[in-house]
Amino acid sequence: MAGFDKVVTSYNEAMAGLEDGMTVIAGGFGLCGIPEGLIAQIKHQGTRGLTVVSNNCGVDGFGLGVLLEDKQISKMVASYVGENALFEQQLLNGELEVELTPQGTLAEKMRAGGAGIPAFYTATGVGTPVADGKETRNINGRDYLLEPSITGDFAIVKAWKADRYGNCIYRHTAMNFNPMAATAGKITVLEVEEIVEPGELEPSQIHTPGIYIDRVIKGEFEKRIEKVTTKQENQ
Amino acid sequence: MAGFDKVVTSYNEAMAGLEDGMTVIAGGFGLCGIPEGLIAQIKHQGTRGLTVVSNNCGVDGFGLGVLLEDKQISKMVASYVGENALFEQQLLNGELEVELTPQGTLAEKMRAGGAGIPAFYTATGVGTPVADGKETRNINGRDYLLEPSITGDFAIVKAWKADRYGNCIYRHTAMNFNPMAATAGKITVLEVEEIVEPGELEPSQIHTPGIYIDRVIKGEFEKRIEKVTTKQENQ
Amino acid sequence: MALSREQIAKRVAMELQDGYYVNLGIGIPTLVANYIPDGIEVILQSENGLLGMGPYPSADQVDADMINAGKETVTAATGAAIFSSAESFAMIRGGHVDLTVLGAFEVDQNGNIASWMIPKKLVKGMGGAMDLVAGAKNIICTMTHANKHGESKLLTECSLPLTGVGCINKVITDLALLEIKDGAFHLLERAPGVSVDEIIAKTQGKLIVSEDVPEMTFS
Amino acid sequence: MALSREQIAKRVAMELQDGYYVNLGIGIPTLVANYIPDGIEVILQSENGLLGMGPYPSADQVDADMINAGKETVTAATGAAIFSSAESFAMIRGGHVDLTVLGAFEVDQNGNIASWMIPKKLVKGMGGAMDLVAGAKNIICTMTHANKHGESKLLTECSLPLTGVGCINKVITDLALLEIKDGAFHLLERAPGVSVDEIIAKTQGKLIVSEDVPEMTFS
Repeated sequence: MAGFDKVVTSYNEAMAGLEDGMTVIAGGFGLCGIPEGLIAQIKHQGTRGLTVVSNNCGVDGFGLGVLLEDKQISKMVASYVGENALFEQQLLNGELEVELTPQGTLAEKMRAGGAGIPAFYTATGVGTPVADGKETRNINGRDYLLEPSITGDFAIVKAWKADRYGNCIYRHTAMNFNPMAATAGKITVLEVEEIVEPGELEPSQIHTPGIYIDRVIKGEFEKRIEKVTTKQENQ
Repeated sequence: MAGFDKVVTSYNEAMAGLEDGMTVIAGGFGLCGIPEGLIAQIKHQGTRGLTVVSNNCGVDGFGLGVLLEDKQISKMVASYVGENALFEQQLLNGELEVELTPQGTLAEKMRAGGAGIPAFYTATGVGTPVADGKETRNINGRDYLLEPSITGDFAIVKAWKADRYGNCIYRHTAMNFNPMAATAGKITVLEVEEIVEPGELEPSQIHTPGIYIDRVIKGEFEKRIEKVTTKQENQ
Repeated sequence: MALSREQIAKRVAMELQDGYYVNLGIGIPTLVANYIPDGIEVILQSENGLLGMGPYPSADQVDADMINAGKETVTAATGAAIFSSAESFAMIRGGHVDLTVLGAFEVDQNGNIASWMIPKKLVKGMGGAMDLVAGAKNIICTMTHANKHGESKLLTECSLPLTGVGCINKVITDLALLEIKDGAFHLLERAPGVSVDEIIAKTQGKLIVSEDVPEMTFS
Repeated sequence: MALSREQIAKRVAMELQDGYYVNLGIGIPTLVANYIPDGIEVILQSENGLLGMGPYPSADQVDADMINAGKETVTAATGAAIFSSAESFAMIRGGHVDLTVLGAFEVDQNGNIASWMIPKKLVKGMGGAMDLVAGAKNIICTMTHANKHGESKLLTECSLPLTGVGCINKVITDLALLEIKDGAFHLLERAPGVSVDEIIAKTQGKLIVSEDVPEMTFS
């Protein structure tokens, strides 16, 4: 069964092969559903000059934000990069390049990358700064932008439960960008809360089939919350 | 709750509004996961001049094949149309037009149609008769075809269980083309084996969210099998 | 008198129809959920992957894995569905959401909207706003009619970089409800106690005013 | 002697490697599943939406909702995943399947394949074959070396409409195992008892033959 036992037991193994200048696609939305241990490992390894593709860049001191501390990210592709003073500072200093991409376009670019679709048309961004330098084409009377897909050298993904084949499920809205990120890495590393036996996950309820996954590691998660909002406070 | 009670109790209501010359997208793969009662209703209504988009066209006397009996289909978009003598005959007579589409391209065209993507590039079919009349474009050193998306006036879909919101799950490989078909109809009608109470389906295990579904009807299914293969016969 | 944020939200809520799937943006639009009229049911879509957003949780229900697009902790309503960001924007881009409510810096008489970028200020990103305005069938923009210097935000032509082109149908401000069509703002309702003259004075874009502009009612 | 269908399948199976995700086409390729070498594990993908195809069911396990791409009733192996056709072809098109085995009418020295359409005969459709050949990293084509009239099916240039361009790496016929590269068939192995001369005679395309061509072994 060696061929399909994708479980690794150390973070060094999990991120082996990550080199300076590579592109890393990361799942997560804000701090929700992020591969905390894999991010910490990238910080630990000290890999530099990374292009990171993720909806957000974490916050100061948590999530992808920690990779800013030692200036490991040279380019960020994201839809929203607020809540991060260090990001702001490095951007203004010219130490960090940012490519802002509409959220739905970003999700679809990752999916397309994983699905072997090199480019697709979308109405999102027509007539806006997002259209600069892109082909605009009229199809059936409406204008659309041509958007190229995204793939990464690595994808880092957080799921709830996985088996050793890499089949996995996500928990609640911690799914977000993770399923697309999982498909778009040359090497996809999955960090999970729990490793289960093959067969425990119902086949038609698996969110990401193991074929996309190269390595699986069990992590411990802090699961920090950006905005705790409760009934008492708000209603 | 009227606004979200999508359950109808008669097949007349289920297919109300279907008119001659419309495009109908149908889920299913061969005879597996087909909306049997909705197909029977189209036959019963006698609607003609239909363009039907589905991976296959059933077999003689079952599945979409029954719509051939009274020549209700004028054009079929499919990837494989074997196992159907009547189909063959009408095609040779010029009574039926067929647009053969690679299976993966067909699935993606339906998904794109539902997802507001008017066209995408794929390597499938480059250099083959499928490329005739289509734009071929080199992207990053490889040739790709531009494929337009597909939408239908109606989509007819078969699921296992649904709630009155139209949230549904499919059973085993009866999923096949149904999830994409569900997204691509102006009116999408879902025929299911069982209607369950809202909340019975775990939110993150729903295959097709109800937003895509307009009407839900409980059906009775024969579930004919094309090729019964068993261990005894084959091993 | 100019409407409060809550009153704007309340007026927006009256635009909801039974059976609508609705996406509510951050800020005033979020408040709309508190004023859904009796007797109708709407389902709230949150673009991070939740259809059927419920109320905020009680303190002991708070779950880091259950948030909305504003990154607030929320609950899932009965009958909710949860899915990926790609699926979520397939819904949005594909026109399956019936109504989107969002804020803006500026709108113009051609339905253009600017809501994400002020040059020389730090750009935080457009999030899902460009996808929402490109995909929604029906968009209501909520905003103050003028900025704090009294300058109109309803313009002949947006001055800021756009979020979307020709996509806004309706604007509900602290002063008025306006429809955008045929290259003009059409004044349909005014806030209680606000004069037509004040609205004319604070609208830079082309404004069509009928003879009798009713005051808003809230029920 | 020319290989039987089972022997072709057996030789193909020796190309499998531990940890491969494999898509097996209809016909001879399907038989490959019966000869997976001991000590290795492969996972079979069926393009109707099944990763981890198991053996045929016993009579009482037969389930109309559990079929493969050949529309045969099958089972799901432990650790299987089931998904939509769009997801299935995302895997295929995206190059995530390690090996595809399929039949053909013709292949040529440039790796082109014709497998779905014979002009003047009724066209039944390409099914998933075009997607499979465009997406797979690694494709083995199984076929008889010549047709029943003795005419070669390994050609300079395919005469039938193509399924895919420049995509076939390896051909395993009833007579030989050949690699396609640099615009030629390279004869790597011959079937036991089949002479190099017979293979040369039955190969119309450019054929590179090394000094010593070993006979196939099956273990």
